[in-house]
Amino acid sequence: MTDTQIKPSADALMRGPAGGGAVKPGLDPVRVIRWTLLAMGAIVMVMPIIYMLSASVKYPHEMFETNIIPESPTFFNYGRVLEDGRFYRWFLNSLVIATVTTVSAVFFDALVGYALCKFKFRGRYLVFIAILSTLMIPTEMLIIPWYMMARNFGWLDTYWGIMFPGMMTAFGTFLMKQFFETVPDDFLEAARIDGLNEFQIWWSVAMPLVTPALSALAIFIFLGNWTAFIWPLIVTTSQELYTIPVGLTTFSVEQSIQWELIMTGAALATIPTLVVFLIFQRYIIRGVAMAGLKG
Amino acid sequence: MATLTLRNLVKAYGKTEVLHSINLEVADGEFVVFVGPSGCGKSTTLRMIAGLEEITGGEIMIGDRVVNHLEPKHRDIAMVFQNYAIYPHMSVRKNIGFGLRTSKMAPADKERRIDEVAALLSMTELLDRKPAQLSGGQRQRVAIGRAMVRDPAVFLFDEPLSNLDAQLRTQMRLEIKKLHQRVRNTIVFVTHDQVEAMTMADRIVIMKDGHIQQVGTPAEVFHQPRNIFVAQFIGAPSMNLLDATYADGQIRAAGASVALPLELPAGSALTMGIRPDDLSVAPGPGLFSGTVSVLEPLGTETLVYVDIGGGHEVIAKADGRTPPRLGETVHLHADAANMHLFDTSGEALR
Amino acid sequence: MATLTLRNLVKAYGKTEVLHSINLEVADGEFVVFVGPSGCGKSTTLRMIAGLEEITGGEIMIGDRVVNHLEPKHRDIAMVFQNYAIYPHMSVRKNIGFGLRTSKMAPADKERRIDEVAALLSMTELLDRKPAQLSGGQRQRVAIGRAMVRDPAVFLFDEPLSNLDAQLRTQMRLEIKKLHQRVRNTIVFVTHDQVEAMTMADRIVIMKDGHIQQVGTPAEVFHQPRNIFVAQFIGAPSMNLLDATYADGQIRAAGASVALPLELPAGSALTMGIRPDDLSVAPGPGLFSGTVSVLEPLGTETLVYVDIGGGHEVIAKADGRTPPRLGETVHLHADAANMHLFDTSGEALR
Amino acid sequence: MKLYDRLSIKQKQVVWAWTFLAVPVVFYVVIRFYPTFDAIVLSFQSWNMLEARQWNGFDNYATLFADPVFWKVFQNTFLYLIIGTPTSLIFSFLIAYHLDKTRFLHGFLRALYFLPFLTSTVAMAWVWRWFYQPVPVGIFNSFLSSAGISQVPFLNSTTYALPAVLAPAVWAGLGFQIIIFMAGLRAIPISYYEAARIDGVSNWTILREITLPLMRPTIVFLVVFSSIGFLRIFDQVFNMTTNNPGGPLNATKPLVMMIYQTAFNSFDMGYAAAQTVVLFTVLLIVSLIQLRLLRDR
Amino acid sequence: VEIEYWQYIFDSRVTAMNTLIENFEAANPDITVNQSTFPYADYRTRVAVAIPAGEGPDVVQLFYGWLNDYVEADLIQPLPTDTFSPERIEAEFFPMVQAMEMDGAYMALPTAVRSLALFYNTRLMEAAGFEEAPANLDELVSMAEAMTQRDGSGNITLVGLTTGMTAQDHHWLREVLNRQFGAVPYSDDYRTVTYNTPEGVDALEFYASLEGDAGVSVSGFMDEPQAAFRAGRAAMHIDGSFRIGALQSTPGLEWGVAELPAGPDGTQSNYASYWVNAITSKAEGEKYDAAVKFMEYITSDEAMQIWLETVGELPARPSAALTPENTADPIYGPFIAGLEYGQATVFADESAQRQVLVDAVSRILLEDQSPADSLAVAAEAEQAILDAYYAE
Ligand SMILES: Nc1ncnc2c1ncn2[C@@H]1O[C@H](COP(=O)(O)OP(=O)(O)OP(=O)(O)O)[C@@H](O)[C@H]1O
Ligand SMILES: Nc1ncnc2c1ncn2[C@@H]1O[C@H](COP(=O)(O)OP(=O)(O)OP(=O)(O)O)[C@@H](O)[C@H]1O
Ligand SMILES: [Mg+2]
Ligand SMILES: [Mg+2]
Repeated sequence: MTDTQIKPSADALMRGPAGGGAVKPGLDPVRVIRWTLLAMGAIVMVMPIIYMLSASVKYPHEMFETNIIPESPTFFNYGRVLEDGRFYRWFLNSLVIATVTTVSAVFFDALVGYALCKFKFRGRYLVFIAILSTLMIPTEMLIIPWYMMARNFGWLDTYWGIMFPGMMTAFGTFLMKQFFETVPDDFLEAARIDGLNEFQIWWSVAMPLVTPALSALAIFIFLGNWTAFIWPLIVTTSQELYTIPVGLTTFSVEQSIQWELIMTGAALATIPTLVVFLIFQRYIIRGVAMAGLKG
Repeated sequence: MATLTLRNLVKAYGKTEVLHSINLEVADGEFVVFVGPSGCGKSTTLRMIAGLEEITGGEIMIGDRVVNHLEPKHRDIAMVFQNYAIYPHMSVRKNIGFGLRTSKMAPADKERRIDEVAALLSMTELLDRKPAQLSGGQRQRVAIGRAMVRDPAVFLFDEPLSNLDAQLRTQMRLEIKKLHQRVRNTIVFVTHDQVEAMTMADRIVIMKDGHIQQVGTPAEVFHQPRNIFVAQFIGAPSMNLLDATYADGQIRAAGASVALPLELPAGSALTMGIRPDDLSVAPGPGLFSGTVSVLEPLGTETLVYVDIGGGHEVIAKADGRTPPRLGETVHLHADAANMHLFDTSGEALR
Repeated sequence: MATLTLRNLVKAYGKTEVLHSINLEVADGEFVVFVGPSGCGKSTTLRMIAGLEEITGGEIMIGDRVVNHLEPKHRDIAMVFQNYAIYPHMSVRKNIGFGLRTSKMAPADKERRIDEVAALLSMTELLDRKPAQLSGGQRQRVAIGRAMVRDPAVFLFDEPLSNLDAQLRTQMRLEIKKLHQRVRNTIVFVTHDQVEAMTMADRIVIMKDGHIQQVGTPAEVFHQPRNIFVAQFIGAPSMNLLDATYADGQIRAAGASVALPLELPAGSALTMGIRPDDLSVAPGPGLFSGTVSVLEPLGTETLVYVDIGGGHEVIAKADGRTPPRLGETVHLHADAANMHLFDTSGEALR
Repeated sequence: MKLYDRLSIKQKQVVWAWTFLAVPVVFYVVIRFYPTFDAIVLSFQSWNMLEARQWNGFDNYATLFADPVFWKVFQNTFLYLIIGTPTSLIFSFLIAYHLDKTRFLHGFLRALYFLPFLTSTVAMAWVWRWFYQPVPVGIFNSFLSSAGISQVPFLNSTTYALPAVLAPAVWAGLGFQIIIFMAGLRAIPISYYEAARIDGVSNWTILREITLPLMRPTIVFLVVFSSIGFLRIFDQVFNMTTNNPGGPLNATKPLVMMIYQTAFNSFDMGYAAAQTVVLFTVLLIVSLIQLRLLRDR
Repeated sequence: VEIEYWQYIFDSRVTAMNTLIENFEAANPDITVNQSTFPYADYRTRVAVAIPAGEGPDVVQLFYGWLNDYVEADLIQPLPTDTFSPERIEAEFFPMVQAMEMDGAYMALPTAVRSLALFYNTRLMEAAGFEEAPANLDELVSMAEAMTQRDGSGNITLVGLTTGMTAQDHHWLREVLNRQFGAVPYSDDYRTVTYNTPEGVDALEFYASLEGDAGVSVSGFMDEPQAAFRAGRAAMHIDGSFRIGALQSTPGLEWGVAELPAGPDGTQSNYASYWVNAITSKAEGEKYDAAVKFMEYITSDEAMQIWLETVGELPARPSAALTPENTADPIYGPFIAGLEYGQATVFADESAQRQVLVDAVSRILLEDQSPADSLAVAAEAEQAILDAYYAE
């Protein structure tokens, strides 16, 4: 008898469509209809995005027409957005800020989520609830105290000033706590016996076990920072520090908005995230999916 | 390698005490198996030895050091978990080497040590695989390898075989046993499977509800169980137990009577126990007779479930080639010397 | 209740055929067990009978109806799954009653039927619990109850005991067997544990790689295995196998020779098989002799692993009370009548 | 180190826990709790950001509860909640349920449904605004009018504006919810469905009695988080109604927007803080009620 | 010395200010002016957050309506009376600037002012056979009717006159229509609402009828009035002088400007507004002196002319504005003419007050409330805003 046979569990193998029947072969009209409806729904879902892309390649005067395919597609707007070079800078700023914030938030959210999930100590429920309750205060109300703080510490008009409020997030802490519930304690205890300290256990044992979750959280936080507007606006003075969303508002002037430029800027801002998403789709979806596994 | 001593060990969760004054000495190089039903406190004891669980009372000594307040890493132990706890994101080599991370060995020595252990477990060619590419038995061996690599004084195993299927389990228990014969570390092994306990242990510790019921070699606990619990727990199928009364050198149970002089007052209530192996189906009037209700052929032998009337069913063994038929009336024979007797409190009388 | 017939049953996933022309007749009321190593196609066969998996080729008949294209619900079957598939959010009563939802019985009759089944499985007082409040064995019984409530012609079980621990498994297999003796439905039961197969089955179907290896009663497959695979798969511990050669009415293996006249050309290569039960440790020169490398005491008996030289290790049985010692040199005796012989292709010679 | 060694296992855990939490706790106290606390204090003061803060007791709250606009806004906020949460959950569940049963181009369809989650609210608000225009520019109305149906004044109406503003919010969050639902669906063992098929119960029964109850944790998660989202809705409304913020006639104005306007258009910070405290209370109560109702009974 | 100057982002304004700074620095080599600019939409918030924190500029550009708050909070310093004597300013600037005087000193001064005028699409006018822009409201309505286009099902596809209370129309209604129909919108100190009179109702009714009975417009048509006009889908459009630049850069659009149509009895009125520059309390010592010098320069005739040429906004001094060249300009002329009878509303809370009028019209159009009732509600609401503001 050998023990080398490797066989994934039957459930995993049979994971086709749930309740997928096997008795009737061939094209089932129910499936055809279902697929068609889903495909139509999907098209409706992406319509606004297509519209945005279409608007970005229209001439300003054509902006107000309902046609989706522009009469004469042009990269004129892209030229205008990119010509003065500020956009590149904003893009870079957004990238730096969103990346650093994401790394920090993922790090700390995982740290806190882990501590709240895996250490038993008095007051942890309280800490957890207190952190969660911060979800219930709108950011707008926090701006003034943050601004005062940033001024007192000399963070105004700096990268750090833009980033500091987002260095940790309650949502991420919640998610990470959920994820760590799925990590069996045995892994941690084995490492404890092997002589690692708690920090090493977290970093080199627990963290690698939740990588899909980390990637999902990273996407959420990155997107959140990539589109953040009001705080970066308030805390920056020089245009060199603008992020894309703040920069885009310079395309709206008194009482009138240059929509074709906003659309172009938005398209430029969205395209990288779309590309990243499409490349890492499976990974991201798996991570996002983990978020819902345990309520 | 070292002795292990538990002295008046107590564990309480909140107010409920789950381990009550456990005392045990494990000799250097001994293979001790803890066995008992689910929830009896086996894992808790093991985890206290490992330093994963706080000690409520008493003392644990490894060698001649009291380790009560030492961190796991300083206790010179290694542990193998039920679900193996091998890291899915690391190769086998890294998994095994994980136990050496904090050691001060030179990297080259570490590598050599890993290769050594891998060779011992015949896994050299698997070293670069990830756990997902291994079978259950192989994963189990990786877990053992990770424990072995540090050459600890005491090995702790917590039901390491219970996730394997029957065939693999048999094979792995043999491997572990052979390994122990080679390396001779002190081993404490937890299981709830009495066959595992019997086949592997130098000594078996049988626990129930946080108390040790009996400590002894496999032969001792099988042939001289200290009480009904041990008698029933050890041996498969379980010992047949019948209510009996004693009077005038005769024990009466389920309509049968056996001459056995005991120093007991007449009319004493007893429990009589006979192992299925000691109850054979043979022609001619024996101890009991009854009709066969179920047959379980095992090949060479067949288990015969016999309804002996009065709501009693006993299990006997018959030859595998010529078993009785279902519904047939059979006679069961037993040797008085093989009978076990227990008093009303369950303690063995002899 | 009905017969079940599989005729040239074929299953392919995409291009890989995993079941190759399976033929089997199951009599009305028969208890048939499918056994085989993991991945051999047991579950697939069962699921095809249930109608959960499409049939690639051949025919399945239940009673005298070809059911190939019937929906599961119209096949008059019930199935018990390995993980029980009982709904955690429903009480036991609702779980059992789930099978009756589509039946046209009056609600009062349904209740009566549920109570009846619960009584049969002695779970009446558990009816209002949720599955989370049940032990493993009790959950298993709920799953059986749900299958029974509809009183189907054929019961299908897919490894229903493999999630239970050893003791419970032994107990549940007895319960299922008794149940069958009472209700007498046709049962197809899948397992990879040969002990389960042996003890429960009226007939055993042994499968490997999508082929049936042998069909027969437990005694048949144990005593007359058709090939090496069956010989090794059935019986624990496994049959000892040794390479042998035949010449002049003598079979030579591992230094021993046995007189056995066979109609074979001289110098033919053979495999000789002896079950551990048939290899006994006794004084005086026997078939083999060697040193004891491992002892596995099982109580009444002890398994003795003997190294007979030339890299061969065989398992023998010795008495539990006076087993040999480790390292001792022992003599092993066997009766030529109990030897199994297989040709180079693995087929049994006699 | 010596001292640490003498601690029991439990005490060591406590020490480690707080070591892990030290920096975050400081962060939360300084960056989150202090400003929150400040907002609560501020709700009893009057402050226009320029002058010194002055205590005025419960005046802000008195004004707030006497303000008909507040009650209108309060009602809107709940409308967003009670229309938005069920709609988005039902849609996402239906899509997830059917998408889960589809194999052809499964990944591609799933990606399309997820894409809106990645877009910028500002740009998308504009697009939707454009869709809602009357003829000749609005797609919806052009469509209606070419079908001979009279136009719907989506955004310029006190009845249609709120749902119209809600639609893009639902749209943008749908992809996320679909993925979560699909994960929940996948986590249900197949054998549950197979057992039900053998029992012969209808798809509808399976959905109602097996799928939905087993998805409870997923549903709780989504209900709570999507409710928090809808109660805090702002970006979509703000960007869809830039011409007449929260209008027409406050028909679309949610509480967060009222807070924003009070704070940054009227610079009545104390009043805005009082509104924030109310919002905070509402969010807390709604979340707690949902958890209570949905946690398994 | 370095001083900090803030204004909002508008390309031509930034360019103009850069020119002014360049000129100023050339004349004062020891002073450096740093200009920071912020997106228009959030400029007010940005300034309000920064200045109290002492983080803001030394010289800041503010909308005139916001100034009160800053003055009361002592965040703005009065201009020195020696260089900016009230008498001189009264003599040299358009009278509406006098709102900037407090306790005998000027708190702030504008470089430029703005007013409203009527833009019209020349081609559509020609196509409808009109040669002249409407001179009064009746003509406005009838011409708009003639130029409105509809599709088969009666939906308007081109409006005769844009409407949009959220754009400039609330100013038109408040300061222009009210007065033209005989109402006085506010008391002199702008602390009391006085438009809730039958005349005021007439004005409101007239405005509402543009979309209602007359049917020459749809509010929210193409989202924004100016967008409709720029897209050539509106024949006439009332807007401020700041729109000139955007229209000039719209290719293919032919347009003209006229003074706002006169009222039924020939009354002319206009709404004027301006952005002022002020010195914040942050500037002290030599920075203050530098700031004063800078203020002096940017309120000079020279600066105003540069501003007019670069931005298209009208000089705040008649001496710079009313040059023959400017008054005869077909584009600037009508705006400059409007300045002479322009009114600058003193707002307590501009956005709230705007909302009151926006809602008043919405109630009539969306909820069928009578103009009289709607106006009464509006007057009460606006009075409440004023009372709350001035009570402090
Ligand atoms: N963290 C805990 N809090 C409270 N009680 C606990 C805790 N852990 C274990 N127990 C209780 O302690 C007793 C012993 O548990 P333990 O895990 O040692 O049993 P075990 O013998 O290992 O059983 P099994 O064979 O099921 O693993 C049980 O009754 C259990 O309920
Ligand atoms: N959906 C599937 N697609 C492709 N191959 C499959 C699928 N399901 C099963 N198989 C293959 O069919 C063969 C038979 O599988 P089956 O599940 O019937 O084995 P089994 O005998 O039940 O094994 P086990 O004891 O592990 O349950 C295996 O080789 C398996 O890999
Ligand atoms: Mg345990
Ligand atoms: Mg199977």
